[in-house]
Amino acid sequence: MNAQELRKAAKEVLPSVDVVIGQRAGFDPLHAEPCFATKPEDVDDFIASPLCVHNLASYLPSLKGKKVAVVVKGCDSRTVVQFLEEGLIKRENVTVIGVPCSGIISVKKVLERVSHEPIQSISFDNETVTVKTNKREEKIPLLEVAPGKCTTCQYPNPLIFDVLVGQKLEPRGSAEAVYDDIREFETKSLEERKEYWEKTLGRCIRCYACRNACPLCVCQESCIAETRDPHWMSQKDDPKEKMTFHMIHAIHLAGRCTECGECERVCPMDIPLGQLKKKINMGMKELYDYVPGINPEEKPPMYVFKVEEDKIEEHELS
Amino acid sequence: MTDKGYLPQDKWEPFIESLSNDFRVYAPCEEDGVITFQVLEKGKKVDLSRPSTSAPKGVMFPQSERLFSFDFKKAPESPDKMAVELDASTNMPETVIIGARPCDAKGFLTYDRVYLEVDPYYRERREKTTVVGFCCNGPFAGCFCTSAGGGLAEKEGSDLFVTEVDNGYFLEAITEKGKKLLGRPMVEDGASHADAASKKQEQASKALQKVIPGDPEPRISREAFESDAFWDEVSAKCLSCGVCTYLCPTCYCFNITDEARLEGGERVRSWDACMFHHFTLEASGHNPRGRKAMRLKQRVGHKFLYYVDKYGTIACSGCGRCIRHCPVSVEISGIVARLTEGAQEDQKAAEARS
Amino acid sequence: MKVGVFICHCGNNIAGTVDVARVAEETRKIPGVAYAINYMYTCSEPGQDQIKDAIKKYDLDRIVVAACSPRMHELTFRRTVEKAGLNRYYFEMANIREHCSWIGEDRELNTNKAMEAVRAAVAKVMQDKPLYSSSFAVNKRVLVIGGGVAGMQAALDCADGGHEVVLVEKSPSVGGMMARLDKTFPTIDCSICILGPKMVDVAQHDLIKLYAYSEVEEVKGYVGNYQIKIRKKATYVDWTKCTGCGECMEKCPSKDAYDSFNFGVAPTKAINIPFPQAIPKKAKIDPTYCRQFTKGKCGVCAKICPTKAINYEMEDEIVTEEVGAIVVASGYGLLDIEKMGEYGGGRYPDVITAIQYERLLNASGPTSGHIVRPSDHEEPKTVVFVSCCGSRDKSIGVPYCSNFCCMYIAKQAILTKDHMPDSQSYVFYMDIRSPGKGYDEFTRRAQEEYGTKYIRGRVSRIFPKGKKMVVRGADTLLGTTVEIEADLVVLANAVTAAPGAPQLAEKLHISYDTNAFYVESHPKLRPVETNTSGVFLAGCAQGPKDIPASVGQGSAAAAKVLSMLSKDFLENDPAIAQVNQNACVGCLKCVKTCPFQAIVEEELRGGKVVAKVIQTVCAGCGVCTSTCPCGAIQLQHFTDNQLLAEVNALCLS
Amino acid sequence: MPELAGKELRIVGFLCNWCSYGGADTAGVGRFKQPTDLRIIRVPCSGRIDPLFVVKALINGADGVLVSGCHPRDCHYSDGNYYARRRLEMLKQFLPFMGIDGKRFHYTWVSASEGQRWQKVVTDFTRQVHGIGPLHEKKEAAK
Amino acid sequence: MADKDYAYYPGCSLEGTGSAYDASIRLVMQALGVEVKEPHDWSCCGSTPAHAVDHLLAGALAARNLVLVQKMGLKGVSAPCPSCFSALKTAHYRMAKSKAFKDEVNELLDVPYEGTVDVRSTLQFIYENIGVEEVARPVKLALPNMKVAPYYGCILNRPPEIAQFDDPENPVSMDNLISAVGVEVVDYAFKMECCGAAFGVPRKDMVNKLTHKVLSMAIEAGANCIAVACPLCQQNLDLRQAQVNAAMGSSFNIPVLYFSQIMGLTYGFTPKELGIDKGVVDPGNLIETGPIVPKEVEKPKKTKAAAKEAS
Repeated sequence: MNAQELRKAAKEVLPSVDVVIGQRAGFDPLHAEPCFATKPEDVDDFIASPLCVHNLASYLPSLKGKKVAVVVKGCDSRTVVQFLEEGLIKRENVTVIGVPCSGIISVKKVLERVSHEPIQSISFDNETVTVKTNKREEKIPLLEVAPGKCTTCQYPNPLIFDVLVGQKLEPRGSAEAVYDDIREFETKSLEERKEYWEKTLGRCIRCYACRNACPLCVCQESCIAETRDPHWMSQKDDPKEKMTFHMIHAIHLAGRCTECGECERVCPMDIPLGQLKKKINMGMKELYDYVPGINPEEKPPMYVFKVEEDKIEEHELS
Repeated sequence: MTDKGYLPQDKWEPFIESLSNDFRVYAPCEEDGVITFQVLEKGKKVDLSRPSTSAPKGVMFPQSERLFSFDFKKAPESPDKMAVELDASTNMPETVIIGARPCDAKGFLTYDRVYLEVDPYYRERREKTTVVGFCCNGPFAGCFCTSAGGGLAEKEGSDLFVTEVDNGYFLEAITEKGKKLLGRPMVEDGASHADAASKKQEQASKALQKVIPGDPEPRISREAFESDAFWDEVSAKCLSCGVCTYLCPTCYCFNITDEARLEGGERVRSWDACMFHHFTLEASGHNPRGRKAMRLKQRVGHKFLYYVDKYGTIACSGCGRCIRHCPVSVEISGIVARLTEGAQEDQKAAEARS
Repeated sequence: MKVGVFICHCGNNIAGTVDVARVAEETRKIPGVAYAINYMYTCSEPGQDQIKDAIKKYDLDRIVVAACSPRMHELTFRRTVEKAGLNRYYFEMANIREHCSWIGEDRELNTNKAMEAVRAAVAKVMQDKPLYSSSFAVNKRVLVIGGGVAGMQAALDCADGGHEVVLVEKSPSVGGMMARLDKTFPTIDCSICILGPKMVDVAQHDLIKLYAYSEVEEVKGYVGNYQIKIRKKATYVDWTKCTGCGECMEKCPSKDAYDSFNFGVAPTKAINIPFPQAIPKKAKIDPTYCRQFTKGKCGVCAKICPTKAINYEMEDEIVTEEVGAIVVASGYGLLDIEKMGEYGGGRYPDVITAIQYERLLNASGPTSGHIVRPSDHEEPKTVVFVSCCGSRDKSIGVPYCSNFCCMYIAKQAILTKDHMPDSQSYVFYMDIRSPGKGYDEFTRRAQEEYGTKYIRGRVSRIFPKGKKMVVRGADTLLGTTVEIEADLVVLANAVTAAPGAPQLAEKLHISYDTNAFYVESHPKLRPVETNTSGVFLAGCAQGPKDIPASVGQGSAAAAKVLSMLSKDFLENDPAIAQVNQNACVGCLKCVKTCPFQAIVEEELRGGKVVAKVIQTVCAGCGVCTSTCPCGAIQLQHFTDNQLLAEVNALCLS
Repeated sequence: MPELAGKELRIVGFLCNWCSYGGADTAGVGRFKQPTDLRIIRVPCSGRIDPLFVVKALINGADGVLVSGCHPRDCHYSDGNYYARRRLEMLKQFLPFMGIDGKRFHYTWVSASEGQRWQKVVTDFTRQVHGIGPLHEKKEAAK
Repeated sequence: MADKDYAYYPGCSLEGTGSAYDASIRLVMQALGVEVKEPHDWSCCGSTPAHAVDHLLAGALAARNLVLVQKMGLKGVSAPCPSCFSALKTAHYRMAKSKAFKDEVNELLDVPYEGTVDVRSTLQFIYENIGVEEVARPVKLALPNMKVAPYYGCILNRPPEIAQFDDPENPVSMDNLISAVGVEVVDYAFKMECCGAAFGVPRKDMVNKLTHKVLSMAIEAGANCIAVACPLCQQNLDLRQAQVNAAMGSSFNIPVLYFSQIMGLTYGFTPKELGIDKGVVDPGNLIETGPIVPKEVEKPKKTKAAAKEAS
């Protein structure tokens, strides 16, 4: 990724849009943050590196009515495609600046790798990360400190773009391997799975970061986790309510989640929330041969049907 | 009874364990890489190596609590008459919080000013809880306690203050409640370690430079604060989630709901957050703080203006959690710093005039 | 909130296995229940009065009746509470009969189950909201689909009642199956002679607009306000010019076209008028046989036509009609006899279907009423009729009786003797089903006066032997197998649903059974209504039936239409979806899933986009409600909170 | 009021009004005996059944949930059951991932005329749920 | 194509009286380039006697063989003998229909049958999996003298819900196969009338009557040869022809060949190789081959014609 090229492209686009959304350096060496550029000098702050973890496409629906240019990685571009599938954005209002991506960092993994020592600096070279803390310097292969989605990334290149910055890349790992983690989890017994989710979801503080960061959570301010009419959930700090909330989130994303991983990234309690949606996605692929965010002409499977479903069989009672 | 104690390294864990016999002990424990304050039980390990993800505020101000339960009662002979039975009994155990950071401990003072007088639930918990503060060794990403009138060795808010020295722990009673703990078994006399501890504390205090001007606390400019353009700009990336407020050791907003079944139910007080759309949503559908810019402004304004107006001090202890854990790195210290620049100039101008 | 609960004994039906007194006692303990009582027959007049009195006396504002299925008496009790001044939706039923007392044997378990059913109903009724219908204007025009005898009857009755009728007929002429018949049983009167005048009436009625050779393409709208798209299929003849003189048919050089009116008994011309009495009597080109289409040159008809009506460039045309009610009289089809391989139909020319035989018997048919074998055009002396060809045979998917074959076989046997006095007819049958007026006498006449030999048994195989067809079957009365050497074999092939029946049903949103016959609203009490209001059934589309029954049903459907159209306004069911504009985020997923296109996009002042329900189109299924992620669109009377109240009442303990 | 301790489990049924509720009525009219565990909630169409109702029931106290609608092609609202089928199948696959036995949830199609089929569905499903046992700790039968 | 990868279950008849059937099938397969894979250690299918005594054991006997195929990892199995086919397919069908029956049968087996094996008659296999087009390809010679009446017997395609092949009342598969190799076929009505089957021993009179009918209808239709796909049919029609003549006063002398023998002849195999000499009625000059005379290819007969427009 080359920041110069990106800035150049963004500057070219800027005059024709209201805002260009990119990423710039954040409050510490480990963080980048979204940057809403309206002036050419704002664009000069843009960076392009594995620190750019944000799925900037998430902001698009909230900017309805504006002309927006957005910088997306391959995975983020699926969000854009999904928006188009669902009619949540108008294509003509969005300029997509695509950046092929060889992986991003997981802040949590980097910190764990250096025992949470305060970071002095971080740099990237050829998919190697060099981290300096006040005590040491460590060189780490990028994919070792990348989020799970990067290690099996099938879409390193944006699937939709108006401008492409950088060279296209090859998918990482086989398409089959994408769901290996889900399959492995499913080798556990029902009891183990239940315990696992009770433990991890038990940490949830209902801050709704997962929901608010989720690009496909269309309801946002009308989310039924908080409404009284309908009154699906109480406000009690209760494991059942937490389980209910996260199942609602997952079910509402059935056939829609583009696996950008934002829910997991933003969770302060480090709950592996992406797994729930990934599991459902796996079913969507098997049942309806559908992968979200690939083809803007497709219709998400929960809003269509076939009179004769190819893969759904009647369940027998034993 | 002395007000200084010492625990050698090898007595530290047994000491905490022994506390568990008489108190409900909350301590920072690690699970799946996340440190939260949890009730100490067998198998849980105290982890003081870095600040916890969430503040210990839930101990004093639970995420949700039953204020009372209500039951509808009927006499069989007159089914059309119904009585309501309320039960507001509480049963709060004596509690100790171990390992609160100076910023965490100081946070409780923010609550005290608001709740101690008027809220029996809070008061009972507060009275039954002893806070054992822990001197920080150094700052972490986002920390800005020194800019919020505190410091890495700030003792205000702690009942007992712990400093790591000489292969052990120096214990300093700040209040009577803290003193009581010094009388427990295993605690040795700490007088001989006092010097080393104060040296350590002094060192810690200097480890973090101020990032926001203002002494001891920042004061922000009303004029700058009222600029819509400013809030639009800084909130553009904000997701309007509750990470900042729910991890914050000083945020204290709540919601009250009745969670009812056919036969009765509970009135529940639960955390709420000014960053949520629902927080100010009115029944009509109108929302006075309908945009996230307004909500971020409220959050900063509450902490650095309105609270100051009412209680004379800011409602922020600079723990940095809201920065560290913000999904999009909204940096409250940076926002406040920008708002104080105007204040500085205001002040200078005022001085010049006089 | 003051809920009144009435627990019905239903005589011993409920009280026999449910301790109703205990249910009442426990119900009184439920908060919000101000009154609960058990009673012998709550649906009886005194039972209903009891509800009305209690509403007044105890100031009740919501009512629960625990009794039979709401499918039985919900409407009864809704009216009761309404008469007592409550909104009819402040009412719930707990089904403690069909779902409880009748199916459980243990009194204790049944009683507990009944108590819980009441509890759930109380929880729901406490969430109920008053709902009010709105009324809308009715378009008083009528669409009749199918111009057979049932459809014509319905169309004439509606038109005589003063309403404009749009009659759509798939084939080039009205008349349907009846127009093909020679005589009708049991009177042996000429079919076309009695049908012809009706056909003329249809053609000449000022209020009937006939679309022949047309099909319903699309149905939109709802009861009282349907928009119908009709496809007028290309005839390649301008019917406004065609006088039906028939010269084109005379001169047409393409002589081997399939004659669907005559079921292929003989070929016809590529341009033809289906039969002399056709209404409209207009010519039509069959492009699969016309040389102009197949070879690209000919043009004989165009040259010869005195009115220059021929237009080879004609295309299908779509017209739109607006109507308020629809009568579906789309008729029936016949089983493909090749499905019965053992009978050799389709392989052996002298094995024919009964309707083909009907055309052979008919004086205006291709043989001018002379019965001849298709193979050699000789007069058959021995004719074997095989009844139940496919009917009542599960293995080929026709488990039902085709209703009228027994009768027409008797008729055809009689006519055979009339035509050829020296002939001998045999009938293989399973049972003789002749339950109509004068019917049994008729079948007896066939046997006794006309000497038809009835053999009770099934035919196992038909095979050729020289010029003869050997019909081998069982004679179950004699207990042997018999073989009859016949000159001609007539198969009474089963009546099936009309081809395309399911597709038409899907356009109309009506349901059809496993055999693709349309399903009436109630098999006894609502025989011509469908579950889609405004759509009515007549004739064989609903199931096999003979002419008098079809005509009767045509009139019955017309009566239903007329009674509906006697009102200027209709009221809608208020239990439909409603959008909370504050909560709606405008994602419009509900628009995508609504089966009725009842939801549209609406822009509010200020530019916010939300979903909007067209009240009269919404059918109240609730698919939108379960699609909406934020609960902003709620199906009234089945809202999330109302259903959650039931779930919570049953689950939370 | 909980189920009778020891004898019953808590099974909630969501039935569409036009087919399955009618089928259950038909079973009743025919006096086809069934286990008593099931509690029926009537909805207009299986398409009305948000999978979340099933989740809510299973998390909050039900040991089993049965959903039944019109057979495909027979929906009174023409398409409702097709959507239901997709949603419920999704849920059926998802539940075990969360550690909830998929056998606690069953969805099927029963027409208004299929009283005997309804009897079999209820009987078999109740047996299936009993085979797995309770999902929640049972409290004492109150009142 | 994987579809052709089926096991071949010869069954006991084909090792005995039907050895010519076996030989001819193997040669035909060879010509068609299809490998014959015989399951190792196959056992009796159970035939008629087993299910007459015990359905469960009959099922197990057949299922044992299906398990062998399952172990071979093949999609299905073809059996030339209709009785074998019927026994195997019935066992498969019953196990698929009833879980209880499946469990009971599997209880008896060492390795449980998973219900995945597709059972076909070899006729069906050749007709559907190889297809008439492929079948026509190896043809080298014509049989100008032969007019064949195909005879299907009772169980090749019946009962239809189990056999699931061809029209149960008017089968055409063998007709089409024989036409495909260029041999003339005659249509007649008795192609699936019963030949008497195993009643040849206890009720000779009945078999005589039945066989007489079949033979006379075929001859009346103009046939000079009968084609079969069943060793027992072959036996009844061929071996008993003299017996029928004696009892019924007829003078039939019509050879009865396996359809595979006829195919084999056109492929250029010798009568000896194909075991035609093992038949009782001498085919004489019927099996004389000649060069292929090109003629217009007849379209295969339709099993079920499309329904004509009803109105």
